[in-house]
Amino acid sequence: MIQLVAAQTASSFPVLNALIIVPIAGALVVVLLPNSRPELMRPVGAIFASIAAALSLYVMAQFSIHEAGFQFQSIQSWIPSLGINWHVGVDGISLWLVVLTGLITPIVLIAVDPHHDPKPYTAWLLLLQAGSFGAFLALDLFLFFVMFEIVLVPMYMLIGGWGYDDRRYAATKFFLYTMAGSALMLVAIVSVATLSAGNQDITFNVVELAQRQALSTNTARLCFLAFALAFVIKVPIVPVHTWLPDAHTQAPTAGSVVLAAVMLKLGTYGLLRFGLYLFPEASVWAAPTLATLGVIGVVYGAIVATMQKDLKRLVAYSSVAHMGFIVLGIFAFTTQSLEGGVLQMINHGLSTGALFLMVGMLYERRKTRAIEELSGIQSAAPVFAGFFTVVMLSSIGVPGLNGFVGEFLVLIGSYETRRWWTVIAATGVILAALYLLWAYQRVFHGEPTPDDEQTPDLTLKEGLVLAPFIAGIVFLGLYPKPLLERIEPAVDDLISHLEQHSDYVQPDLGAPVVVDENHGSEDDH
Amino acid sequence: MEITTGWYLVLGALLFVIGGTGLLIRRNPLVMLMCVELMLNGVNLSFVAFARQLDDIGGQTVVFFVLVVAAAEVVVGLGLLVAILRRQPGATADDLSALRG
Amino acid sequence: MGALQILGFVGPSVNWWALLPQIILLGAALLILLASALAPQRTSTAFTTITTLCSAITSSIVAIGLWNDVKTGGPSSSIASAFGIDGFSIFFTLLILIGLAATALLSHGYLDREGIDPPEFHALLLCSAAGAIVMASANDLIVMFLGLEALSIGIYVMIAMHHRRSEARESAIKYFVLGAFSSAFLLYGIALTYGATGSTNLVHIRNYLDAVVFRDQHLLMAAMALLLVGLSFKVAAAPFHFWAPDVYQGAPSPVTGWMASIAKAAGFAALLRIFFAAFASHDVDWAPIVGVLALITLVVGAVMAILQTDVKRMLAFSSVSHAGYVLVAVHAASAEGTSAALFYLFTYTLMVLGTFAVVGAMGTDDGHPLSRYAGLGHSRPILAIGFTVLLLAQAGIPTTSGFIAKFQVIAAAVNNESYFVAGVAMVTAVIGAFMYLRIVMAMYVTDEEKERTSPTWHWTTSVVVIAAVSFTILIGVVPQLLIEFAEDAVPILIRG
Amino acid sequence: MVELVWLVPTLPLLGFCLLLVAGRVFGEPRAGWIATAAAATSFVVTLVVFVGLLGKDGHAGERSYEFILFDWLPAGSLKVEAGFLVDPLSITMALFVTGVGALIHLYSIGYMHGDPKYSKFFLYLNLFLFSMLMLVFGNNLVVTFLGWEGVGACSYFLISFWHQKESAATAGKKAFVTNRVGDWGFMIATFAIWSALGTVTYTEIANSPAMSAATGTAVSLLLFVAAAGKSAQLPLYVWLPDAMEGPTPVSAMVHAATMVTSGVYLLVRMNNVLTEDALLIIAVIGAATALFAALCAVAQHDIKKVLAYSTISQLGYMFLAIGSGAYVAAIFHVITHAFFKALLFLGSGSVIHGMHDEQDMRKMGALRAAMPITAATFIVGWLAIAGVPPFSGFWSKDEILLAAWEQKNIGPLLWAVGLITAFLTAYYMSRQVILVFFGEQRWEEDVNPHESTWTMTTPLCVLAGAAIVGGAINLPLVKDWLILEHFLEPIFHHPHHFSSGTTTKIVLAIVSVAAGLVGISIATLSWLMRRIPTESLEPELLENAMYVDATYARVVGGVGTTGFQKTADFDAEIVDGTINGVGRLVMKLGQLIQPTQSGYMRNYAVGVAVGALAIVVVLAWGLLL
Repeated sequence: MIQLVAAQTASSFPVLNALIIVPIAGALVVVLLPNSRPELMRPVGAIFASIAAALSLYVMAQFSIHEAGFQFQSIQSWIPSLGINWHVGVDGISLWLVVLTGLITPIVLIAVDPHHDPKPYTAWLLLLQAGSFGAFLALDLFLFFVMFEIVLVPMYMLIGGWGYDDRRYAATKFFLYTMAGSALMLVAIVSVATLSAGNQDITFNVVELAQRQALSTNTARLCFLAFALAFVIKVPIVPVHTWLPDAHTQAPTAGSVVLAAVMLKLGTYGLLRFGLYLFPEASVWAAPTLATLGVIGVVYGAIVATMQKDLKRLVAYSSVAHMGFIVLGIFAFTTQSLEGGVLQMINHGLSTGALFLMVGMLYERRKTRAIEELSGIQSAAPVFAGFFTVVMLSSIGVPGLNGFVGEFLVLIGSYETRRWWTVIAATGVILAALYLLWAYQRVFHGEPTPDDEQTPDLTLKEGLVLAPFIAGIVFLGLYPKPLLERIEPAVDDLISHLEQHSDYVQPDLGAPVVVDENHGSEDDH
Repeated sequence: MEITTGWYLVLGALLFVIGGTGLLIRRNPLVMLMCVELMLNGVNLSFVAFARQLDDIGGQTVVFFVLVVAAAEVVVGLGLLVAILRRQPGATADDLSALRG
Repeated sequence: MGALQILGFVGPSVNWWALLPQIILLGAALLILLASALAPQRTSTAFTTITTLCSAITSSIVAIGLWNDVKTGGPSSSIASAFGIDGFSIFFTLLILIGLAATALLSHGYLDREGIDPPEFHALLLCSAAGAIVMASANDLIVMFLGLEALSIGIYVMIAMHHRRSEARESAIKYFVLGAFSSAFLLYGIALTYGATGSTNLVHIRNYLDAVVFRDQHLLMAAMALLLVGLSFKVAAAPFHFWAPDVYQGAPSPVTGWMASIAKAAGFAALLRIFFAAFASHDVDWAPIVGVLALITLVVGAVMAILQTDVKRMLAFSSVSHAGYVLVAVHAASAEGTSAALFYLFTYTLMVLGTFAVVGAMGTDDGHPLSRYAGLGHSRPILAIGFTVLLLAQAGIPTTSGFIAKFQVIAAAVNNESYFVAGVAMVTAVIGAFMYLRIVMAMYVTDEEKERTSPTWHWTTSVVVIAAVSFTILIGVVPQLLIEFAEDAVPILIRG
Repeated sequence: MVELVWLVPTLPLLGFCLLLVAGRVFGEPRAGWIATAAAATSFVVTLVVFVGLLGKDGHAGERSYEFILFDWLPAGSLKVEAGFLVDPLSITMALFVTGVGALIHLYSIGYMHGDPKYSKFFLYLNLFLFSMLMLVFGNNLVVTFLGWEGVGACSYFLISFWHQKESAATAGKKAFVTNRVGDWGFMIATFAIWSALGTVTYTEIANSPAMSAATGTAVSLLLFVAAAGKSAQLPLYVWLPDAMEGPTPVSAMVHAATMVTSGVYLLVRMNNVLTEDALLIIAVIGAATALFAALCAVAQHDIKKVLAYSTISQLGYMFLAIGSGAYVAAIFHVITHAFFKALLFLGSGSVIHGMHDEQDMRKMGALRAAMPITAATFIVGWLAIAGVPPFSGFWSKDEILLAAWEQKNIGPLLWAVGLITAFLTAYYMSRQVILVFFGEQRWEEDVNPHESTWTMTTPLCVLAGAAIVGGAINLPLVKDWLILEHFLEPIFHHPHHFSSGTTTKIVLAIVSVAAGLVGISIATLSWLMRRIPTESLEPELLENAMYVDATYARVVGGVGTTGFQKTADFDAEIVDGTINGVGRLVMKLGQLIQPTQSGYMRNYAVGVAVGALAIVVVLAWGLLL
């Protein structure tokens, strides 16, 4: 089967490999640039990042709709004696995350000034982009783990090198927490590969392993738990989320943006691609628990966010809440909820990324993120306030903006299989309004102090930086179809995979049926 | 009574244990060195005993190697001790515990 | 008939070609000593270093030649099959020679700075290298013992050469006394093995154990136990590791590097040869013990490492936990596990040599507080990034050889269905990572941006660091070749 | 002609975009005129569409047109299109929304004169109009929800328009968050409907089989939760009085005429899923709200607060009508109320404007001389709301009371409540009129109130006209005069018909009129002629709206805040503490074994010896095996 794929893709240009290699090359070039020309670093880096972005857009353009399988696959033998291949490919689930990764990095590079050591800063960001691409594209468990783990280093360096006062603690916590999560995953990866080998030769090929389904129920469940732990921490889901606020708060703006927009998605993406795909039965078995945790995350994250005194911390906790929706969607196993979940990954990337960018801009102006030290900004900087409002409303989930689309699909999909979870999760929309509007009121409304009066409004450059975010937010809010129709085949494929390998059956949605009240709880076990 | 191989082995073991215990309880570096020698000789005795039992010359030749090695060790050990005692006269093993934790 | 032999004594056939590597080293040692004794003026460090390097290079060429012989003619052994010529021995020979060259280079600047007499140092280094090779190639327990002593005695003296420093003296005596103590155990183990199997030759022993249904289990078991103790001490496995931190800290950095890398590697070579090759038939007995040792070692190494404030001590404990990793591979008692162990030792050796090259360059051994590394990221960015790579590699971060090594160890353990051991290994890796991150943090996160006095340092050291770093990353990305090398080197005992 | 419907919301949207891009450039008053033009043309187009719709045969059910723009949320079997539904109900709503909206735009040109954020105000107004039209014309629940949230957001912007004022900012936030509670109901209802009927499109819902009783009731109540949020019913009404922080035109348009009635619209739109049990609850809550709000209005001093509570009370009427199954009556009252309440608000705005932002009625009085037009129109509004025939209010209110009377289970009770409310309404409105326009002058000379500009008075006159004759669209007694009822007929599954005989109708009408007159006369006696001591008529309890809002505030500010804070602390100390605790634990473990590294050779040797002994014992005597 592998040969076949290799054959059909051998002829075409291995764009996915290029996607990973270009940023690395960029990093090398940046490193080789003379230290005497610091002003060159970010532009050059941005150029390479943009090339990568262009490639990701090319992938999007060439991606054939209504095709479930992996496209642009490329397999090279890597470590034959361990049965490891360099195997990358993209499907409807990873496509948009790749595009997001492609677009975010150049924007961040252009937008955020590191203030010192531009060379390593740029290089690390590029490596981060490469690593994220790799993680989203990897179809070989070993390769995925390598990428999943390696992205920690650039982020660690960014937080440690360019972060704020408490960066030492935050960076170390971030690194160790996530590493601890993935520690057991490595054992599980090896176990899966070894145990599914049987008399065949050992392979780490995800597609292959998903087809074999050779593990006994209990083994599969244990392995799933090991995987899930890694991803749950990465997402992060309550109660293993506390690294996030620290990391976000201490990270430089660029770090926060990439962390929120791209790296958190590694968790939810991992749950989809490896949790559900490799361990269908175990996923169904664990679904109630994980969905519950997701819902708890939605409510709990919102509540804690409400009481934050630091704007960045608040946004970080709002991330916890939003990611909770995604997890609920993933473990509701319906077409709508999964599509919504995937879409919500993108939406969250856009809105939270933009929020972090703007909090960063605010910090640049005022050198503080403390809510009580700000007030009446809207009077001084109306345009800035306007942009912030749009993003805030998207984050609250107002229809017509992207946030709503994802949440709505997640919830309406989950309602079928996880009725009461959904009812509770929906209260998240109330709380989201509460904490965001309250924060907005305290920061932007009210009488401006003399300092606030001085706050300069959005510059043209900043406006141009935010423009793509706003455009995306509005476009996805009004016309998500292009994304949905590319996501749907992959999602349906995944669900049929689930149905094929577990006792789960997707309820016949959309067909008029008279619902009896406890219908929702049938699929929980 | 006839003295079988077992007795020699036990004696060797005893010497070994005595040496070991000595090393554990004594503070004087020089004595500790001698304890090590004692242990080695216990081993030697066992070698010889086994050699006899197995009627194999190898075991006995080993003893010579061991003696040589022991000698070499003693040389180095004494050298070290001299170096130490010259700077810290009358130093016991416990005085050499600056490196710890 | 004994008399007959004495009349017409016929020694065992000797394959001198096979012994050439050690002979070259010893020759170089003699040359250096003679030169320093006879030469009118003080022999220059350059001369000694170059001599050592040349000897290392030539003997590695020989070794490679031998490798081809083994490839073509298959493994063999020499001197009444007391000395193995197989992939395993040549693998370690090459590794030791690389270590030798690296140590010679990184000691170059150090010796001048610390005012240590180069000829003696290098002579001892060469002897102990030869000893290490013998230890790794020995097919006979006694030969192995001799090699071990040669290795150790050289190290005792090298540590003490820094005799003006009391720490050096202390660590020397500690290592010496405890080393002698443990080698007594080892020797006793040999004796008991001899008694139980009637031979000290590994081939004999293996055949004997395979053939004979055993009458005196206890003796053999005690023998195995004592051998294990003696070697565990050499590789600094808990609870026989106590000496390591003190000695590593007190010893001159190049010697620490040598101990941490080559002494450990040689120890494991012997361990693998004896247990995996000779006692293969009894792995059900020793494998569990090794597993337990591995667990203790991993945990102790990790949790003690994070408490340290002195970088050299940190690295000492980290090397303890690395020993734990290799033990996990040994515990698997499989060809896969053994090749994993070999791979691990090879990559680890280069990492640790590079690391101690940096440590040695960072200044005199009167304590290596973290503060000394503060701001290195700004004052010496390249050095810092190199050091970071080496540290992260030891932490097992992907795209470094360290990760591939850990991965293979875990794979071996999983194949052996010892999931618990594998899990503990990974968890301790996380704990250990904290310690490496502390060093990295110290280099990059400086609260005040004041420039530190960048270390004085010789270009030979940079050669070592660069080589180590590039090797670490190269193998981290394309490990296939080294993996195959390690697979070919799994020990086979052949009677010559 | 009907096809032009897409243009109706598009025009305000264009206006919004135009002002968004170049609002500052246009400045005052051009920005205002642009916005007004957008609204007005949108009204004209609506008329065109309306005429087009009238052209079709009503009884053949041809008066229902869907226009699909594009697939909005296609996900598996879920089909959500961005589409419009033109039918009698939506067009009726659209007509008065655009009409009243246009007038209020015009009014605002004068009212917002000199405001620094002049253009922004009209930008918001246009956006609001757009959202409101999406709400009305949406062909499925989700598009309606789009408008629903849109108007919510706009009302948030407009309430906190003067956001430097802490109270305004808070009021806006309060409005949005409270509405969100309703939105929660809306969303869950949508989910339930989709999972039960497999569609969210109105026409398909209308033709679907009934849901199971439980689901049906649940859905109905959830929809009512949504409506209660938007239309300020008990217990979610609290945001509306505070919403008066916004500029008066906003109060007139958003919080009296249009947005607050969308709850009524939603329930009428979904009339065929509402179950009997749910309707009863709706009726009760509606009646309760009507009475409660009327009582509160009695003792307010702020001219706008009175109107705010009156609005809540009138909305209560509408839900009472829905609960009694008289959807037409509800819509009828929505329309008439839109006329006279908008009129009253604009009038009060004109007064406030003339009094230089004075809102306390105790500082007014005898203003009829100073601002005749305002006074006259305001009086018209008063008579209309007081239910004095033949003003519009009388007809719609009368129908509601009749419907209540005919309610199966507790009809008479509901009717009685409605009647008391009618009496109170007449009373407090009269009180207001007297306090503002009659009696002795209670303002300082230097205030010198003045009549407002023509842009403000014109809308007053138009609305006054509408308030007078508005009742004509649905006159009882003569079958053919029930224009509205016949027009709306097609959208109801079980059209509601009054069973009572003509005599009953007339008797009830007389009683209600009498109640109104009594109210008026009491007010006159007490507030104009001062025959009755007025102190007793403004009890603390009512002035503070029975302390409901205060209680909410205490709960939210007290228990709520502390609870949230506790959770946050829990997160910081327990959850995060555990993780850091694990780290500390590892350290502890290390410190536990650190003493073994004593530095003493003998201890190390002991280690070796003990280890050796252990291994020997274990191996040689096979304790492991």
